[in-house]
Amino acid sequence: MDLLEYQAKELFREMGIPVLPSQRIDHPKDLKGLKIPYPVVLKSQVRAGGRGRAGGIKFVANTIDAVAAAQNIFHLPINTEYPEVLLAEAKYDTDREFYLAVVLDRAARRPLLLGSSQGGTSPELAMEQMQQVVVDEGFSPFYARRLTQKMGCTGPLIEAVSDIVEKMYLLFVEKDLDLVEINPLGISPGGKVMALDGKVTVNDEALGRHSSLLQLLPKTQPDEGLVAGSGSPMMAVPPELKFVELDGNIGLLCNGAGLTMATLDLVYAAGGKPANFVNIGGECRWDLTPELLCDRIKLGLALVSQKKNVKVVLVNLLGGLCSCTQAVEAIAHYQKQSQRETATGNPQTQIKVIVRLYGSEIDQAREILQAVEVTVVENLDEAISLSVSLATNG
Amino acid sequence: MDLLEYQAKELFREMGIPVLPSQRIDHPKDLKGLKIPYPVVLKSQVRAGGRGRAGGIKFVANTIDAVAAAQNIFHLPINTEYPEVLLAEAKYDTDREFYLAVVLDRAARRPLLLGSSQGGTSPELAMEQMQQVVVDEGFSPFYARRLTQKMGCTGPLIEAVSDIVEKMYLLFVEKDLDLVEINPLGISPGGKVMALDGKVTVNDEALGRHSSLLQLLPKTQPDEGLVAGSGSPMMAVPPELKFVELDGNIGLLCNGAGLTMATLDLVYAAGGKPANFVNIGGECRWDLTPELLCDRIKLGLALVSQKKNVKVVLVNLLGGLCSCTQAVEAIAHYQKQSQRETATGNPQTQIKVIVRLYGSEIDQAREILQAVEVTVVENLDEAISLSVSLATNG
Amino acid sequence: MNFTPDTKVLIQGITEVIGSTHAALMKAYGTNVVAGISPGCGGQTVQEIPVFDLVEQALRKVGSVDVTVIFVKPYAVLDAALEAIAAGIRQIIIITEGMPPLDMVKLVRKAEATDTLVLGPNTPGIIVPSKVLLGIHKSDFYTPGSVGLISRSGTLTYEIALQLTQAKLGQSIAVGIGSDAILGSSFAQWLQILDEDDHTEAIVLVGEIGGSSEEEAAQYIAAAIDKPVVAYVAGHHAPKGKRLGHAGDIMAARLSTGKTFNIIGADPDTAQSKIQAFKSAKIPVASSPAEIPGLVKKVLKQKKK
Amino acid sequence: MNFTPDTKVLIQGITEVIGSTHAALMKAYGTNVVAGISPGCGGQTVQEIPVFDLVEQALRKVGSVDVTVIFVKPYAVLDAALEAIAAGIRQIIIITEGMPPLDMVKLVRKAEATDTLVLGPNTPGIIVPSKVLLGIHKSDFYTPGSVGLISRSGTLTYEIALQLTQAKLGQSIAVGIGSDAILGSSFAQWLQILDEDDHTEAIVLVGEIGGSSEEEAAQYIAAAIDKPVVAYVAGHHAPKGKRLGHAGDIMAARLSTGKTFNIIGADPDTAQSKIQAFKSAKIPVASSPAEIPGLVKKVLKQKKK
Repeated sequence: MDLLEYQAKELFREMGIPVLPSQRIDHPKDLKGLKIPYPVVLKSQVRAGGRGRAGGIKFVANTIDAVAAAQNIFHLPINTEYPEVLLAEAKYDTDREFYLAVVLDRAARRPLLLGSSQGGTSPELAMEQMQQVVVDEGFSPFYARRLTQKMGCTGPLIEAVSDIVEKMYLLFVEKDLDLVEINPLGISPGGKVMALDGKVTVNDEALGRHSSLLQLLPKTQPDEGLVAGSGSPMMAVPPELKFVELDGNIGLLCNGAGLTMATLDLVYAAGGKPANFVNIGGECRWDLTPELLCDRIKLGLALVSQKKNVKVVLVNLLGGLCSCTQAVEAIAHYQKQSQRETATGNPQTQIKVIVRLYGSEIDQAREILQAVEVTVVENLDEAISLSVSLATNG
Repeated sequence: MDLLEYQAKELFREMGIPVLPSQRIDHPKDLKGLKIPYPVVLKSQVRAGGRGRAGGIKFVANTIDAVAAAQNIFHLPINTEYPEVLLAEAKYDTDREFYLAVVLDRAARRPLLLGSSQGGTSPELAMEQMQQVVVDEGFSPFYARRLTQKMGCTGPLIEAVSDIVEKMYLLFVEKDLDLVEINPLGISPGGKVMALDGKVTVNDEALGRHSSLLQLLPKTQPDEGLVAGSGSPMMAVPPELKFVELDGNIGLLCNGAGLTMATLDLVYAAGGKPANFVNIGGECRWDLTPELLCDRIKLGLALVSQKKNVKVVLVNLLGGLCSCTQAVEAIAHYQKQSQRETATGNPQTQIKVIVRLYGSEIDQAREILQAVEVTVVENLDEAISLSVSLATNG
Repeated sequence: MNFTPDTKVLIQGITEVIGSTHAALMKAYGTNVVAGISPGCGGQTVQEIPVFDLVEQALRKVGSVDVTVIFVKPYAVLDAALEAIAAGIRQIIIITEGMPPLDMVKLVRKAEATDTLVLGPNTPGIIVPSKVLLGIHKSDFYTPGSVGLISRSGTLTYEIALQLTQAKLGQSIAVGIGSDAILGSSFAQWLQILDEDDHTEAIVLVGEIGGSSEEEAAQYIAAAIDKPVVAYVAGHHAPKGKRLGHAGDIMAARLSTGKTFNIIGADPDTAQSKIQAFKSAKIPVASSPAEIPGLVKKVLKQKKK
Repeated sequence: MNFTPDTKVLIQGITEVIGSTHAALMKAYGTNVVAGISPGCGGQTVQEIPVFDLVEQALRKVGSVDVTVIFVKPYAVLDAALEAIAAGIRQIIIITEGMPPLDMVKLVRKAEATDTLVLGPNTPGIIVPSKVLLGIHKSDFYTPGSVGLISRSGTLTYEIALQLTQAKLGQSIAVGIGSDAILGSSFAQWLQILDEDDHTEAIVLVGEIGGSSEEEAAQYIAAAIDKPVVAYVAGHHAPKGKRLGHAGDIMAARLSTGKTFNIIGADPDTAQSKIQAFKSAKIPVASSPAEIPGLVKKVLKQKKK
C-alpha cells in the first residue's frame, strides 16, 4: 500500500530528511490562508503515477491563480483517481536531480539501495544510470557512501547524499517498509539536497505493529472491505479472504493462492468463464481454527454467489486442519439458507453448486450434500468440465 | 551520570513500561493542585541512594499531611544532597517485588540482563538471588524469557516480566545507556507488573547524540564546569580536562590518566602531598591540535595554581602531537603572565614550577624556561623528589 | 537431508490451535515429536507431548533435537527461530504465514552465519511419505515412491501429490519452500538436496506467478541438476495487480520509474515468463496438474534408456 | 603477529589534524602507509599519501592492506571499522578516544564473527622499535630489544618505554590495548601473542585502576603464559569515585543495591585488588616505573638459569 506524497514527506520530516515548507490543501479556499510565500507548486495527492504529465502539478504565482489551479486539479482524475488533498509547496532551484530508493530485493533477500544521478522526469534515463548496493549485513553508513560513489558523487556531495540514504534506510527499517523512494532529490547550485518528491510503500504484513502508519491509510483498501452479500446487508470481508470479481458466470471458491490460481487456469482452459473467485486463505495462518475456516467457507459462498450472472459455483478445498465433514456441513448449512431465501421470493435463480472432494469421508459427504442439491465430484478435471458444461448449457 | 527517578520514569512511560500516575512537585504548594487521589507517596528526587531509610519517602493521606511532609523532605538532605523536586505518586499494592536491570558487562563486552525475585528494600537479599543473562548476539525477546525463567517465574508472569525486560533493553540501546534498573518491580496480586522505582545512568560519551537526554542533566556536572582562575574571573573547563582538588601543597599537571595516576602515586610515595591534579587529556581525542593542547596547558596551569596552599607545580607531559618547544613556550607564556600578576600586587607568593622534560629539544627548552624561573628536570624520579623537597622545605 | 521416523522434532507454538491440531496429526503419522514450546505453558502436555517455556529448557530435558516446526504468531516467529538457533537447532520449518519481510531478512542473515537450514515461512513443511511428517501436508494424499516434489504452494501441492499417487507415482519427499516474499531456502537449494537424495529419481517443481524464483530455478536446473525435472506453473489467468493471497504473488514494491525491481528476466512476474524460462532450460512443463504424472513417466522412461 | 616495515597500512581519518600529523610521523618512522581514507576528500594527498573516499576504492588501487589505523571522530568509528571489515581488513587499530560503549559492543560482535583483531579504542597503537609505528607512540623513547610491553595507558606507556630504554632494555614491541571501557582485544589476547613471539623474552604489563582486566590478566598469566611477566599498576592514590580521564577508570554503572557489577574479584576497581591478583599469580609487581627495569633484569636472569 502506497502512502500519499504529503504523508511520505511527513515521515521524511520526522526522520530529518530535508523537505520544502509545504501545506496540505483540503479545499481550494484553504489557499487563502497559505503561509508559504509565492510562487508555490500545487500537487495532486494521488497514488497513481504520471500526474505531472497528466496536469496534476501546477506552478502558481498568486492566490487567484492558485485557487483556480486547485479547482482544476481537484477535478482532474489521474488514471481514474481523484485527489482528496493537494499539497502546496515552495519552489526550489535545482542544479541536478538524483533518484534514490531503498527497496527489498527478494532474490538477494536483503534491502537494496538504489541511486541514479539522472532523477526527475525521465524514468528511462533514471533506470539507465541506476546503481545498486545490497545491504548484506546490518546497515552502516558506508553502504550509503558506496552507493553515492557508484553514482559518481564527489567532494561534499558524498556525505550530503549518503546522509539522506542513511535516513531513508533507517525509515525503511523502523517502519517495516517495502519501499522508500525520493525522486527527485534536488541538488541546489550550492550543493544542498532536498527531497522534492517522495514515495513510501508500507508492508501489509507489518502494519499491525505500526499503528502510526495504519492511521495514514484509507479505511477501505482496494480489493477488500465491505461487499454486498447474497440479498443481505453488506458483509465485512477479512483481509485474509481474497475476493476478485471477473465477468464470466462461474464462481470459484478455493483455499490457498496456488490452488485458486490452478483452478482458475483449469476453468479457462476448459472454455469456461469465471464470474469471480475467492481464496478463503491457506492453511498457514497461525490463528486458524476449524470454526473460522467454516465461517469463511460460508462467507466465501455468499461472496461468489452474490452477482446475478453466476450460474455455477465450484468449490475446491483441500487441507488437513478442518475435517472433510466439517467443511461439508458448512457448505450444506449455507446452501440450505440460500435455498430458503430463493424460495421466499429472492429473485435470484438457484445457483448450481459443485463440490470437488476427495478422501475417506466422501460417501458421508455425498449423502449430506445430495440432500441440499449439491453435486460432489472426486476428480478435479471432471469437476471443472461439469462446472463449465453446466454454466454453458445449463 | 544518573537521571532522577521522575526522569527515568518519564523514559519508561515513553517506552511503554508501566509506571504509576505521578506528578512532579517543585514546591509544597503544588500539592494543592494534585490530580492523583490520596493516599499518595512523596519521594525525594535525589541521586544519592538510601533515601527511604533516610526519611526521603513518605506516605500521606490528605493535603495537609502532604504539604507538611513535602516541606520536611525538601529540607532533608540525603547524603548531603537536597532535592530540588519531589515526586508525588499513587500507592500500589504488591504481592511480590522483583529487581530488574540492564547493564553493560565490561568483561563479557556485552549487555547483561540482571534479575532477582527478591527486589525492594534489601540489597543483600536482591544480590543473593541475582540471576544474569549475557546478551551475546543481537537482542531477541528469548533472552528476556531466559532471565525470567532463571528468576523462577512461571505461567503468565514469564511473558509479563519478559515484556518489561525487553522494553528496558530497547531503552538501554536506543538511548546508549550504562544502566537501566527497576527496583522494585511490583507484582500485584492479580499478576500485573508495575515499575515502582527506576534508575537510569546515561553514558557520557554517547550524550552528544542524545539531545533529549542532555536536556535532563544539570548544566554543571560534578568535577566539571566553572572554576575560579588565578586571580581572574571564572574559567570554563572543558570536560576533557579532569581537575581534582586535594589538600596538600603540590599541584600536578599531566597528560593522560595513566601518567597522571603514576605521577600522583610517585608524589605520595616520596612523602609529598598533592594539592590537586589536572589531567589535560590523553593524545587520542580526534579533534586534538597543537594549539588546543597549548591552551589546555595554560588553563591547566591556572587551575593547579589557583589555591593559596600550592607551593610547587610539577608538570609532566609526554607525547608526540605537540613538539616539546610548543609545550615549553605555552608554559613560559603562562609563567610570564603569572609573574606579572604577582609583581603587580597579586598577594599570592610565587609558585615554583618544575617541568619534567626529556628529548632532543631539551637544551633549547631549558634556556626558554630558565628565563622565567622554571626548573627543568630530565628524570621523573628526580623531578618528583625536587618537587617534594621544595614543597616541604621551600 | 535425512528425515526419518527417528528424527527428533520440536514444535514451537504447540498450544496454538493450529499447533496442537497438527502436533496430533504429526504424531499420528509416526513423527517423533519430543517436546513443545509455549512460554507460560511450561509443565503442561499437549497430545502427551511435554510443553516447556524455553527451548533450552526443553533440550536439557529431551536432549538435542534435529528440527523444529514453528507455529507461533507472525510477529513472534523471528524470536522463536532465533531462540532455536541459539539453542543449537540447525533445521527450522516455519509454517506461519505473514511474517514481516524484514524479520525474515534478519533471520536469513543469522541462518547464513550459523549454517542453519530454514524452510518457509508460509509452508506446509516436509513430508516423507509413510515415514515422517514435518508440517501440515495432507498426508493421506501421499504414498511412498521416487518422485521428489518441490513447491511454492500449500494446498496445490496436496492436489499434485494426489494426482501422482493416483497415477501410481509415489513420492520420495515433498517440500513446500513457502509462499511468502522472503524465503529461508530456495528452489535451487532443495533441487540440489533432492538431486543428491538416493530415493529420488525425478523431481516435480511447482511454481506460481510473482517474483523470479522459477527463473532462477530453471537456470539452476540447466546448470547443476542431473535428475529429470518436470515443471508446472499456476497463474496463467490470474488478473494482473490483484492480491491473490500470497505475499509472494505480487511484486512488493513498484518504483516510480514504472518498473518493478527484479534481478532476472524482463517481466518475471508472469506465468509466461516462467514457462519460457523452463522451456529454455529444456524442462518439460505441464499445462495442468493432470498432465504432470504423464510427463514424469516420460522423463523416467527417457532416463532409463 | 608479524608487523614489519613491509606491513601495508591504511589510515582512516587521514585529513583530521591528528590523522595527518601522525601519518607524517608514521611515515617518517618507516611505516608503509599506502593510502588514507576521508569521505569527500578522495583525490587529495596527505604527506604524499593518496586519499580515497571509500576503503574498497583504496584497496582496488593499492591492493589489500594488512592493518588500518583509525583516527575518525568517535561517532564515526564504528562505521569506519565495519567498512574496513567489509573490505576484508582483519587488523584494526582504533586510536580515537570516546566511542560510545554500545558501538564497541556491535564492533566486538562483528570482529568475533569475522576473526578480526581490534586494538583499542583510545590506544596509542603498536610500535615495533626501529621497524614500524602503527599509531601515535612517542617513537624516540623506544629502542629495539626483547621486552614486550602491554599497557592500558597511553602516555604512561611512553614513560615506561623510556625507563626501559635508559636501562638498556630494548623493546620487541609495545602495545596499548586502550583505555576505554569496552576494548577490542584484552590483556590476555596480547599476552598470548607476545608469548608466541620469537623476539620477546619478557613481558611488562602496565595496568591501572578500574574494571577487572588486570585480575583477568593475572589469572591468564598463571594459567597459560610461559615467559616471565613483570606488572605495574597506576592509581594507588587515585581519589575514589572521581573521573580521572579514562572512560575505563571508573565502573560504568552502580546498581541501586550499592554494588558495582563485576565478574571477578571483591572490589576489582582498586589498585590493591589488582596487585594482590598479580602477587597471587606469582608475578613480580613494580611499585614505580623506575623499578620496572630492575625487575625485568631479574626475571630474565632467572629465566636463563
